[in-house]
Amino acid sequence: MTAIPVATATLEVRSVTMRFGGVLAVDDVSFSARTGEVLGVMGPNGAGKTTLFNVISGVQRPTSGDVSLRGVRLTGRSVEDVASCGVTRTFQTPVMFWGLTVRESVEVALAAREFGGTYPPAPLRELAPCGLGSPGRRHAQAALRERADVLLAGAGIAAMADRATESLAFGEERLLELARALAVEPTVLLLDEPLSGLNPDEVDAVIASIRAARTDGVAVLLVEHAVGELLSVADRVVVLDHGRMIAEGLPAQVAADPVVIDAYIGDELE
Amino acid sequence: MTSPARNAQDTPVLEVENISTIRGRVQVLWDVSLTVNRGETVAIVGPNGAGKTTLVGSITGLVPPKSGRVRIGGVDVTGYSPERLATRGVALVPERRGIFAPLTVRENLMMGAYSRRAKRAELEADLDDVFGLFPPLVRYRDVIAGSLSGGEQQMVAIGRALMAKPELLLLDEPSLGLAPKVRAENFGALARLAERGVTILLVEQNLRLAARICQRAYLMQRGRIVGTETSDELARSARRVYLAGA
Amino acid sequence: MYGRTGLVLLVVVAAIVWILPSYYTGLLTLIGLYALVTIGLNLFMGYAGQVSLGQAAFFGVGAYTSATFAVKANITPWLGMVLGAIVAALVAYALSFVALRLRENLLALATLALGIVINVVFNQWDFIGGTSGLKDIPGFTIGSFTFDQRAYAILAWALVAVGIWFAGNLVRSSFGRSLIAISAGELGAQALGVHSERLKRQTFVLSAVYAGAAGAIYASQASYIDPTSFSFLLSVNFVLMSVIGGLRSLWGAVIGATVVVALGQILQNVVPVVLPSARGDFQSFFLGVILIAMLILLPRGITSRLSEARRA
Amino acid sequence: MMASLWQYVLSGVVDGAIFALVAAGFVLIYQVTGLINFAQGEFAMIGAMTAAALATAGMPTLAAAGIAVLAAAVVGALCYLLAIRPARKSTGVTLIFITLGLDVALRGLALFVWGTNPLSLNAFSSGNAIALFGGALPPQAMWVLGSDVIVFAALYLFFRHTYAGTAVRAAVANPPIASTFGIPLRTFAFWSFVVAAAIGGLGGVMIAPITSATYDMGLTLGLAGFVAAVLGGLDSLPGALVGGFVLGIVEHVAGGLWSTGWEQGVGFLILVLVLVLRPQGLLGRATRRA
Amino acid sequence: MHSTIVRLGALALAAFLVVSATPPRSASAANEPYLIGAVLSESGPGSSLGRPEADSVQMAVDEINKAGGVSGHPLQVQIIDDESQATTAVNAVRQLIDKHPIVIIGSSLTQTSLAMIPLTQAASIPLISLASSAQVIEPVADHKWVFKMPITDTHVATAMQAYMKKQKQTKLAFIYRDDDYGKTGLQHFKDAPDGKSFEVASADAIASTASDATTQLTHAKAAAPQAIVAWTTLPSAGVIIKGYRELGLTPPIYYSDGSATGIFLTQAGPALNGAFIVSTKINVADLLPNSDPQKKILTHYIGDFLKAYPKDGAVSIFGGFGYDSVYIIKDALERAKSSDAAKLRDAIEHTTYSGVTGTFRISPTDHNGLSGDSLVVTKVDNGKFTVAK
Repeated sequence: MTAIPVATATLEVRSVTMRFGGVLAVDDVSFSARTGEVLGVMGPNGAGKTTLFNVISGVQRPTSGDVSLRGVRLTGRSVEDVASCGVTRTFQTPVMFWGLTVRESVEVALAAREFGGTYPPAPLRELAPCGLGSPGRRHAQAALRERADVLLAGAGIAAMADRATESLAFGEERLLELARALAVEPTVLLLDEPLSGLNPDEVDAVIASIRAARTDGVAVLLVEHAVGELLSVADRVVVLDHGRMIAEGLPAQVAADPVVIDAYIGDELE
Repeated sequence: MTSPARNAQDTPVLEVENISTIRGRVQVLWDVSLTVNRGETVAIVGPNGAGKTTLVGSITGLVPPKSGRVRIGGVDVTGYSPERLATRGVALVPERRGIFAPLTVRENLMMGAYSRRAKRAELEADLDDVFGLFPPLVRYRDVIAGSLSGGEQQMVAIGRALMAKPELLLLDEPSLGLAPKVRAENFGALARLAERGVTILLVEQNLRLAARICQRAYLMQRGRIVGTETSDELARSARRVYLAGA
Repeated sequence: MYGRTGLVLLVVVAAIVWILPSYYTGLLTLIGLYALVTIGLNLFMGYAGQVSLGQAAFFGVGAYTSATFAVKANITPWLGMVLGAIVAALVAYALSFVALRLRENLLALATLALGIVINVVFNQWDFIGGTSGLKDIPGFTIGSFTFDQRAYAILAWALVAVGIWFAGNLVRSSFGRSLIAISAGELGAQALGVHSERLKRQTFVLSAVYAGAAGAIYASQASYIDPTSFSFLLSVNFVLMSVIGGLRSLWGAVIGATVVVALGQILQNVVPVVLPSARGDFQSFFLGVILIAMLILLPRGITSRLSEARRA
Repeated sequence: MMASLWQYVLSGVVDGAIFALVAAGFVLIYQVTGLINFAQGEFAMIGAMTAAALATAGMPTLAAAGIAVLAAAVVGALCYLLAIRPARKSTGVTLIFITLGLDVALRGLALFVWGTNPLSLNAFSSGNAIALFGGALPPQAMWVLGSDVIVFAALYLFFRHTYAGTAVRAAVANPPIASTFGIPLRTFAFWSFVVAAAIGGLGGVMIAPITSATYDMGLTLGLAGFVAAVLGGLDSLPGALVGGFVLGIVEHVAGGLWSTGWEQGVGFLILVLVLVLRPQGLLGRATRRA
Repeated sequence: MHSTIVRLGALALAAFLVVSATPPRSASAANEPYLIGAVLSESGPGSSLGRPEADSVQMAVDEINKAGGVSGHPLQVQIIDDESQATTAVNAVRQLIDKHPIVIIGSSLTQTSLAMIPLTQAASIPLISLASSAQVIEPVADHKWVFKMPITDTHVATAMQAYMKKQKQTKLAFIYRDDDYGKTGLQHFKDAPDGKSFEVASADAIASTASDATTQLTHAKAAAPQAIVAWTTLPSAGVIIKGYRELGLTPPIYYSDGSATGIFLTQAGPALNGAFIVSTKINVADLLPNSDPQKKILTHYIGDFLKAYPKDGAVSIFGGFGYDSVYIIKDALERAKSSDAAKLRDAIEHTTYSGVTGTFRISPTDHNGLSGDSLVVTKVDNGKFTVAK
């Protein structure tokens, strides 16, 4: 295993352990992710990948250990606070905002950043300007719309902008979810099986988006079952099995690692 | 169990014909066909996300296929509800065991026989049979099943399925989340069942384990059957399917 | 769009009250006040995806606040209306820390319980009249003109116009879209940095403001209030209006209020003719059946058909 | 002072026993279907009104009581078949609204059938109050407590010691897997309504001799039953029993020591506290949260 | 879409207007019927009052019409149920006012009556309330158009106190209905002319829908009173007597007039034997001497009411309020020789009439006009009302 100097790390996961009842879903996992890299997270079913994502994104609080972003501790913060700090994620099953159009969904992500801050108090900052339709607010709204269109174009789904999210096909949902996550301009982006259920064209589109995000300096954490794609897009890979990290390194090294092969295709019986 | 030795080794217990299944909004299975003959142990192997669990759902009625046919013992059961299918002799050992956690071990086992509507005495005899197969369970007879270890729960789940006296025993990733030693024990029990003539369809990611007890295996990848192999060939195909992606 | 249509509606109301008999004017006022409450409720239930079975309590808090200030301190109802809305908002704000931690079933139970506790307070607090209620509540005045029924109808619908304009702006702004996002997938929205609890709280408080203002007008218009007017059953009625009109529709609130009030009156007049032996609030049987039928056949309310047409 | 306190507790026990019966119905339906049934109190009303009306018409009290429980069960069955089953694909909140609609409709129907006059039902057994350490219990209290014992014991035996009861628990624990073993969920949902209605009806029959029966008694009873259910834990039958008694006793003691006007308010305040501090209730499990 | 909705709304509104609109009528022409409006609590907590009231109003109107009406004009009555709710009562009054009734009767409860008064005052229509609280008519200067049928609590308290004093019972436990009826009852009991000579040792509220009264009765018991007063109505009155028997209380129990209905007797059964209930003479009509001015009308009313409305079960003082109100209107119409509101009001204000409830001597200073002479303290004996000795 290669040690990563702390100074260059963006997201740092330190000795995270997650226990459910008697089950150790994540067992003392430490690694870090750097700006502008795609870190693949591999492992067979039940290895603890999704739990790890939940811990990083604030959905679950780890039993022990912590997660920090550029030295700022994330553990203990709510999901939205973690997101405000720059760590956002997608889900195995895309979460769609039914009732909104594609563009509006992206605007929600953009507005979430804008609504941040602490002064003036929330009702005066959010509720009142929105309800009164103040000129400043209307201006901001138009700006959001433009920005959303740019993002949709960047994700190659500009043509869907006015469609209701209810009408999207599954692959389109994945593309939208990714575009939405990128709208937050994250420092760290956690992608949970972004390729599953996609046709080859869509797979290419998502991979293109991931690469673009990396170029923009985003640290991408990628959980994916399609190992071939994962190995081709990742700069570095960590492998989990039974909650423990069993390997870390370059894709080629990891793919050849007998421990990893065993984890995937099964260990010998004694 | 008391499955009598059968001569007609080639009568199909399960025939899956060209099924395609949509889960939520995603097509997960594409034109999948397979056959399991009486007394056989057949495995379906493949990496995560290959659609193995959905295939199990399509056979048990939990996720009915969009097209294609499923036949059990020659009877077309496509579109049957799970409740109705239960009476046709398929018993499931679900992924992650799916035991009835608040019930005792004994109650869990009894529930396996729900669709049989059998006499009490008959059930008691079958219970003894299951306890005979899994001796460690005897002392947990009246213990809440949810408090058992994973391996013990796996025994309960298998025992529960056996209580249904199934024509076909369907196991979904029985090795998942179990320590190697426990896996070995459980697979040993499965091997004994297979020897006794129980027809088994084993869905398994752990290829080496599967290879140990099955006679044939279907290789699945991305919702399709990409190969049929004998157990000896399995190991060789493994790396191609698991780690090379395409 | 909402604002303009609201204005048109206000003009229509202002015109027809001159030809309507006073009974219908009174009903129109009541419909307007209930619609106002329901608009607020729709923001909370339809857009933010929550549930409240205690809205009558905020209506009551607004009514009691304005009435108490008017009766005890001789404060004009105009100010009373503002105070009613503010006190209702404060109560909602305090309760939100209890209620908004819960979801669905438990949220329904919590709001129901809080509503009933508030009603018990109305009943037991003798300073605000206790079970006897407050009587001789001063009416709204402009100069030397004391509001008559027509003026109340116009006032109520003016507030509906303002309320629907504000809510309309809100639902088409980032705020409203964030609410929709929360109701569709709260975790997904949170992962984008949407502060769902803060937005839900603001919406809950806003719904109380709508209810409080409506309650204040109600108090002055009726000139007498007592705890039975703000019971749990009124909360159920508000939910009924919300659901019948269509939860995620602001005009649905107006339609829901109109349908429920009108249906109640029609049934009151029709049922005794059709079933002479039926007396009392037997009409509630039909209201209940209609509600169930609506929920089964049109689970998203009358307006859902129209908006589906838009989406297609 | 202590004598009074003891009497409040005894009175609370009688009320609590009724609340427990109504709460048992709530819990039963919630466990099996995950649904909060706001119409539960109306089942009690139907039991009480039917029994009182039949007895007034000259039927022997116990026969009237029996028929009343059956009537409540039939109403429960109809409610499920006509209102709940057609909407089973709806979300939780819609189903809440449907049960609210049922509540309103059943009350209206009762008004039509029986009118507004309170109907009375003779106590099941005559005799004087039962003195107990200086307090007194009405003779009917024995019937009420007795039916609590019978109902909860029957439910316990059913769930713990019968094959069908075990199957219901299995279905609740893991619905899809239970269905693969042929355990029929929908049938259980139907029966949960029937049995819950019958138990509610029994509660109504039991309380009718104490309070007399009115068409609008269901609301108060329902609300109390459901505070009791949440108090004890919505998914726990023993919780319903405990919650019922706790609520009954707390209401009476608070009313006795403080002010009778606040009785109901105290009950609901406790409900709010429980929801916030321990949403799973006193005896509920933390797992299945709504 | 919005315009569609607005159109839909307008359509609904129009349909609603068409369905329930009735053209306003005037009663000026000869033989045009006089319209009497009535808003009564036929359902909800006040229904044990409102139901017999509504039936009695209807009965009186039918009688008068059968006898040829009032100066040739038949009476027409429209009765609306206010569900014991103030909001509904207000709507009902508005609905009636649009039909220009000559007078409005109602409502059964204090709360609903108070809600109606501002409207009838503003419309200058006489209102005859059937609620007992004095708040309804006092101060008279501000309630010019309002009259009230039930006897004021003070008289009930006085009658009760007079009897208690005779029995040397001065230390009392008080249980009152948790609303205006009970609270003002307690107040008036203390404020009655002789109120100072009684000690109210405990006072407890009971909800109108209470299922149990042991808490209140335990308080009462602890106070060791010489008598217990229950100022309430059914069904809580029945809950109290049951608890009273179960706790084995011995001090005699007195009920206010709110419980003076034959239904109470049939419901409570033998448990009520020995209880005192302050009542109008209606419950002891057969025991009255023939010389009593009310004897004839009482016999007539009691005889006919149950024949006409067997569903009501028994006569009660409440029915009397409704019955009397119609006859007082008839009397005033005949004296005013006009249905003009002001003239009718003035005529009502000078009524002397012996009815079912008692002898009304309505005057500009007293808009009720009943006095203690219309009350009797009854004692339930063997399931029947008797005059307490």
